[in-house]
Amino acid sequence: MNLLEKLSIEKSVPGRRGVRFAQPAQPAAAWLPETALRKTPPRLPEMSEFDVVRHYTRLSRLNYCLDTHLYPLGSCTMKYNPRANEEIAALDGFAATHPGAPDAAAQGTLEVLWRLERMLCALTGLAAFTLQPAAGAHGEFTGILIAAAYHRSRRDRRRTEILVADSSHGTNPASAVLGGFAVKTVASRPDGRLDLDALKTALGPQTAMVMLTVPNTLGLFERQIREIADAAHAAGALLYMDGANFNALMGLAKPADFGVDILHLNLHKSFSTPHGGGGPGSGPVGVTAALEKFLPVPRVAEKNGRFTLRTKIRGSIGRMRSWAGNVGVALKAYAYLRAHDAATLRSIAENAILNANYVRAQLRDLFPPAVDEPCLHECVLRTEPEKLNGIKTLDVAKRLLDAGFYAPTIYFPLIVHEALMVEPTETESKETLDAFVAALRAIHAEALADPDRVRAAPHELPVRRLDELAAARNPNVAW
Amino acid sequence: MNLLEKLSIEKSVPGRRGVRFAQPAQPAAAWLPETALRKTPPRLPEMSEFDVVRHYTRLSRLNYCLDTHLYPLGSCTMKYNPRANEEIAALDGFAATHPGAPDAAAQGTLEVLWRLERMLCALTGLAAFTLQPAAGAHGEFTGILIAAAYHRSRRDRRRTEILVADSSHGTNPASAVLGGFAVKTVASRPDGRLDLDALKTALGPQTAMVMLTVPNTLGLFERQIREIADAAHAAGALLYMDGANFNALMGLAKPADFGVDILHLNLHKSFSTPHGGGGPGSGPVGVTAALEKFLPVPRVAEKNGRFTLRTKIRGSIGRMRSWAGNVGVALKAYAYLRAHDAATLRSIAENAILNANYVRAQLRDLFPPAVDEPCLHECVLRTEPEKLNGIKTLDVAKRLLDAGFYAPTIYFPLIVHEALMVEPTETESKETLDAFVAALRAIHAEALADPDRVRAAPHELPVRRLDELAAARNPNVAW
Amino acid sequence: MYSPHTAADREAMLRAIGAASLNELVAQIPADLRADGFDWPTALAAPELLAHARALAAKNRPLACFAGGGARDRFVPAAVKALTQRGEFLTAYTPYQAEASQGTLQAIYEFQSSVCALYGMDAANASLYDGATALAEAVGAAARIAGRKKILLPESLHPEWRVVLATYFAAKGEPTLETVPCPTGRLEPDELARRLDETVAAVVVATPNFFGLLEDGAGIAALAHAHGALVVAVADPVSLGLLEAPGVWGADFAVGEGQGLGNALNYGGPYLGLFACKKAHVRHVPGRICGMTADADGKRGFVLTLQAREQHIRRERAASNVCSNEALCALAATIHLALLGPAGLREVAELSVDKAHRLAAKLGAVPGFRLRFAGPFFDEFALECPVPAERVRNALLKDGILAGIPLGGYDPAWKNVLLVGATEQRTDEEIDRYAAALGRLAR
Amino acid sequence: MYSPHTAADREAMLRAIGAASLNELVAQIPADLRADGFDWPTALAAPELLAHARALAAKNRPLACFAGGGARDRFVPAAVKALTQRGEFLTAYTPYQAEASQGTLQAIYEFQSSVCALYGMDAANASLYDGATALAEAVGAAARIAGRKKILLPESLHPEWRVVLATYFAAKGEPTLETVPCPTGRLEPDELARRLDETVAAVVVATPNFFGLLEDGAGIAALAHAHGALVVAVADPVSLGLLEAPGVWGADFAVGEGQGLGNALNYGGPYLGLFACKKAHVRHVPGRICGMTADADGKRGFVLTLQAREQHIRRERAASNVCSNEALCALAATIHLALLGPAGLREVAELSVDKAHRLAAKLGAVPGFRLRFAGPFFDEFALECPVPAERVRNALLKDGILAGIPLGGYDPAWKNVLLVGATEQRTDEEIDRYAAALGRLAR
Ligand SMILES: Cc1ncc(COP(=O)(O)O)c(C=O)c1O
Ligand SMILES: Cc1ncc(COP(=O)(O)O)c(C=O)c1O
Repeated sequence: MNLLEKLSIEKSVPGRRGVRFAQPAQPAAAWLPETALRKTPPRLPEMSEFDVVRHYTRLSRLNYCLDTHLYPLGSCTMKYNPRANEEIAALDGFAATHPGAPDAAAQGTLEVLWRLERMLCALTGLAAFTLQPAAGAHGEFTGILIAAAYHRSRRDRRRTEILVADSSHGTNPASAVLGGFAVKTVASRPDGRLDLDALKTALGPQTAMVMLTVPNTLGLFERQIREIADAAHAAGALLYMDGANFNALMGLAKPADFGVDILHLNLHKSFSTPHGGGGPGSGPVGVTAALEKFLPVPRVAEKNGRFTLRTKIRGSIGRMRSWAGNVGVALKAYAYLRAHDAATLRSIAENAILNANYVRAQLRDLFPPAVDEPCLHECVLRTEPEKLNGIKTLDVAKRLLDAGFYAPTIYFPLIVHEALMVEPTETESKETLDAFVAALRAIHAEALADPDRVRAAPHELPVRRLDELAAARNPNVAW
Repeated sequence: MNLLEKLSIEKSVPGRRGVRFAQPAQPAAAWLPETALRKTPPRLPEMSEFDVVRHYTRLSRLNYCLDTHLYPLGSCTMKYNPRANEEIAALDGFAATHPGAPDAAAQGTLEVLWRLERMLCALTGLAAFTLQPAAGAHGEFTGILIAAAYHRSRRDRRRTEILVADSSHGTNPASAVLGGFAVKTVASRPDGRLDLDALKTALGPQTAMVMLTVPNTLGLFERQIREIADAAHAAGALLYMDGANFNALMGLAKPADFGVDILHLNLHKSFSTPHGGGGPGSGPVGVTAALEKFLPVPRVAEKNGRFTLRTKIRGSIGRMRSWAGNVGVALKAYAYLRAHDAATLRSIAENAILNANYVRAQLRDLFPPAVDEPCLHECVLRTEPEKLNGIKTLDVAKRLLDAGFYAPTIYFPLIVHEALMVEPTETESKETLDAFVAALRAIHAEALADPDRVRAAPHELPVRRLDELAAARNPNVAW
Repeated sequence: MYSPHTAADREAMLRAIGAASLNELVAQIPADLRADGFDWPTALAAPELLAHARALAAKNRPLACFAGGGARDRFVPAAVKALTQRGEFLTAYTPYQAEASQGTLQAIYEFQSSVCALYGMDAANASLYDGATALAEAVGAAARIAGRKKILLPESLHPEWRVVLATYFAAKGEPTLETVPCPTGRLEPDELARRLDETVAAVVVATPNFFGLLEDGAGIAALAHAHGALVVAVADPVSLGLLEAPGVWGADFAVGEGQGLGNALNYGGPYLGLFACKKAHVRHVPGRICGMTADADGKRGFVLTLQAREQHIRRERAASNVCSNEALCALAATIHLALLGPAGLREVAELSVDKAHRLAAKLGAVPGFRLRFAGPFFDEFALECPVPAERVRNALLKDGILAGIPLGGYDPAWKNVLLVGATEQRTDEEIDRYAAALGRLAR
Repeated sequence: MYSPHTAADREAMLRAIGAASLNELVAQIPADLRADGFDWPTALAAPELLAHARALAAKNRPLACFAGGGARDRFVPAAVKALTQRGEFLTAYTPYQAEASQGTLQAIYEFQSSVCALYGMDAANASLYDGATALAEAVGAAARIAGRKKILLPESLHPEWRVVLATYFAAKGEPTLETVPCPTGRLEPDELARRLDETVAAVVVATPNFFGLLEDGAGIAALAHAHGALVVAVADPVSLGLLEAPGVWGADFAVGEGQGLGNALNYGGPYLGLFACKKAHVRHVPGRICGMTADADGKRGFVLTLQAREQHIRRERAASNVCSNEALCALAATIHLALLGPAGLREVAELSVDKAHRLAAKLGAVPGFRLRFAGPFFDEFALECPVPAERVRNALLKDGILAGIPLGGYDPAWKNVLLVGATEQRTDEEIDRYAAALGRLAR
């Protein structure tokens, strides 16, 4: 068969060995009942250590990544992942500590978690954070459970509905449903902001919470956020902020000032921890003082410079996962934040905003922005197939790969037709952005001159366009 | 200009910053005379940290390497470089120790050096080793200085000549000259072994040393090594063994049994330390008891489990470099050796020999071996341009790159016309060798069918054939 | 700090944008919502940052780790770390653009396959947050599939995991969770049978269970299936180097904590949720799944598939809200398993079993101490102490030993119980040191 | 252990070869020369090997390092380590096949360029073993070029380096080395002038010199050139972030120890020999040199060049015997310099100077201790102690301080002299701790 690289199992040779261990003093049969033992060994590859190293090194080279290519994925904040963070998180003292170690043996880690929590509070103006959620969606779910607990604590059983914006990330409604709520979608206005009137109409005694992304997924600030907060609060509902786009606000504004009650941040976006091909992330949730008691356990407490892990807190929603959270990720975020003073933190947001507007300004004649005004950290552009020989956003995205750029987020937010959502982040240089703009402009020209070439893209990658439909129709998900 | 990747300096932007440091309490001008300060800053690139990471990540991907491709470089023993060795050498305790630290603060490192020396003695049968030489050639030079010191100690001033085989590595004669000796070359017989009669004729009161590579660079064992040793000794000369090819003998034979007086090993070949694109290496030199006192300082001594670094030894030739040697490399070799027992060490040599013979057997009909008999760790094949439309070894090598293999060592040893020197090493699998054999056979067929395609190779690499003549004619070696 | 922009860059870009200043761009954030500064420590330059981190790390104490409870001190080969730290894996995003992400995608396919091989299942996903959340997802899926509401959870399941399930389903109110007591430390068929009826969507069974004991998976599965309930198995993947696969003894879903496969302890995270199931349930799997397909030329390739289950397509009708997962940890596990192979994994399992049993014999022989439960165990066991287990744990710190996890925090009835385990990492010297320290304590 | 062969592999391969057994292949080694076994420790499995290495590493003592002498405790950014550990760099050989090695080759070109920029030179090679051997090569080249035999070495040059030169040239007997005494710690023009004549091939001058003092490079160069001698400069590359480049003040060759640029202390190696010279001498450069060229399409590329100087072509007529060098250390230096840039390097130099001076002031103020030499110094200085310096050094170990290098081992006249330095790594706390400990000693 024609393939890029064999699977590990296809390189397997019976009896070949990689890493070896010592022999046990007694075999398992001495300790375990015969019936419990497996009859056939698991079908794992049998490879030499060298084979494995070569296999995964070769596989890795089939990837685009931030370290080799611009990765302008909107809503994902693919900024530089400092190697110092990796070094720090891997320090033996941190990496080798068992989560069941008593507080006395884990003071270093506890101190980091405590300090990070305080720093997130300072950045957002909120009263308290939990570092337990493992990702943004997990944070949302945590926030939703907190909202449910809050209303329950007030014996308000009517609050069965959560309002989300039509521009919101898919995790928002999905998380709401997971928490047992009905989801009602509120429309955005043509200027990309939530329709305050529509919101007010939708709000009622059934509303548990309003979920809003700030800046929203069009890269725009919800100018009426205070009014939205007031309306929600007036209706007895809470305001949740999806803070995955916090990169645009860092040091510039504190969500607590907006009237936000609950928010999550994505450490793997705003705070530079690497995405690792899909995780691990970390989605801390911050709340106002009134909601602090609902936060999940464990929580770190400090007294006279000693740190303790509190596992029993009256009112807490419980545990969102085992142990204290994605501590390794938190360490990286902590290292990142400690490398900045207040002024440079603010310049992160400013430079991110500058970069997005620079791209927008250079492309707006060919790829019209969904909303034609200055954006914050990202801009949502559109492909116009009707003017481009039917060339769609997907085609443009695939052709960009040929030009040596990862593609922007496409077809999101759903309310924008043929969306191309570009988030350059502050760590990309003007020269890289110029090259990216030039590539998109060249693709636009090519779409006019030779649309079939664009439609058949990519041409320069290890594989040509892959058949996703066939994959879904007849799923082959394991050897 | 058409280029693969800009130079770092071409990506430089005035004022751009990477890693930053704290500000000094007082500027340099407070402490140093104005006249000593440089007028213009050095012309180094000004880049962001991210730019640097991306630049060198992208550069790295232009390389073939062992981790991605078979690297059948004869005489270089490109075997798998275990990652455990890297982890061990990088342990803080080892990596952060200053070479001027007192023995009491460096017991761990000293113990490793001492143990490694003992292990090299066990493997070779020699009495003592110095770990100071930084590479094989440096080891040769050390050995030559020891020989000179030996003869000097015997007040034998006639010994001005060193005999080397015509198949020897270029470093052998070059090292001899550096030591102030005249070099006389001894011819090999058609069976690839040194001509014992020619050697005997050449030997005389002027002979300081005979330098022999075992196995020699044709991958053959010098069957008459004992006779050679006896003849040399009878003439009052020493026998030096270039042990760069020790991979073929590991656990199988001890050079001391051959009558060898001095030898060097290449840790970066036989003992799996990575070559790093050209170094660092380590070329320990072993000697018989009679020569031990001439070894360079410092040397590690042991007494009751305490280790000391001796810097003053009467008779020592002196120092071959600063400090104790390439300790980081020695650590990796030590880790490698400790991972094996005596039987597996021997199987290293056996499997290396098996692999070389496998390749030889599969290719001998198309690429005739320089000497058609079983080889040890490597085989030297020949391209026959006269039967191949004039296709030369260089063309075959370049075409192999297209097929996804690094090229063998070519045009060495010098005594073989159109040599292709293949050393697969024991860490390559049969499947990889089969693919390599198939590629060479395909190139042979292509040379008959479409020689121009072969002559113009490589076609699939980031650059086409590079003009080495132009580079040498008009050297451009710095920006 | 990590931004490349010089003042000149900023100016040139503002000019191109046609904005007079950065402030103009930020103007859409109303002035009264802007932060007017905040409390923040001074920045640490690169060397100071590293020194600061080292100082903090040094405040944690290195201990010979006999604690388990789902987090295991296992050997991680150097190659795992070297490969997962390659920028190509580390700094890539979720592989949305498949053509530019074949490395990550093929690795995910290999991960899914390895998980299926271990658990004896047909399908697996690209990972979930950790073992506990993987169980929550499995339980949710099982309830949906069964169209029933009740889940039976044995007391022999990790108590923290039980809390996680309770937390996950508290707001929604379903599925409902019922705990089956396990006074013998194991799920007894009678206890289970008494609770099985047509309202039960699934039975959860962990083996080795929280106490390290082996459960009668086949018997429990047969019972559950007889009542139309699904079986969700929980199993340490390392144990499956030796023990029969859940898919073979009858589980419909299987989950596990995958940290022990190539991932560091990290004080609890990032860890690795393993999730696998039988073919029939593949469209109920939460999170990312990678599938094999072909490109326009028929060349084999991999894509994220069955996306119609996912939140970014289905929003409120999605099978789960999971977006980011633990991809890099899954990669580490994949590489780890490839390095070990079936023989290496078996060696790790056998070594752990052997060391745990030899340790148990020594500790159980110390006057006043005994194993709390009878029956075969894997590489963890519950040690009944003559005093509160927390005291024992604290006392052994000075010997450089993390003696285990005191269970009193989970249940007052377990106040004197210490959960103790051994892995392939523990040396005979450490085992003896532990026993000796305990002996001194008993005196 | 790392070989992939199974028994079946071996058999199949032997069959293909037509050999009955491995023994048959090995038969060319006469039986009486075969080893009949040897004394060898049992093999350590992967976890035991790491544990063993950790235990050994723990026998070294972590100390706040105030020692220098050509080996400096400098900050190495994490990115340097991450990038140099990439398999593509780590596991490649010397770039013989240029087309498949453009990454390494371009990096070498950038290295050479960075070295030239620092030293103010036109050409540099791809690295040598260390600073001392680089000096030996430079001295040898200078003698060849000048056609003269005598080399003047100041006493202010590292004494170990002087021994290395003596060792290198002892057997050949040339060039001859003459040491110029430096009672003031520096090379005095008068002392030099007295020795300069038409037999002198080159004058070596280190600045900052072994004692940390700045020499009058320009004055020395003028003197040397007036007598037709070449000038070989030795300089710490970090100092050149601040100090005038040797090429500017008149050196013909410049060498240095490059360890401080991105490489760990490693108890002395692998280190990095820097070698640069003026254009006129490029064909006398030892070792590898990378040059820019173009491919068949005119595309820019890099190759190893001027190979006619090298041993593999010229054998006994080669400019040097160097084959392997310190390529990976050179890569680390290249990346390090790109990360720091001119501004960062200057910061490192300024911090080191500042800290060393503040430390010198404090130590010199301790009763009984004083700076041995007057005159401006960089980031090291010679401290005259009231007792043997070795005793001082040993006494401060218990404070966690490596106080410096006692010089008595080099010259009995320096018995009470401690060579002390500070780098950007030393904190104010450590400096104060050092001064306080010395103060306690003085009492
Ligand atoms: C706006 C927004 N919200 C939520 C999420 C979910 O975050 P995670 O992937 O970490 O679960 C994302 C991630 O893509 C996002 O962009
Ligand atoms: C036979 C032989 N001798 C000596 C050497 C020189 O070793 P090094 O490159 O470490 O100086 C080599 C390296 O290629 C070699 O193959």
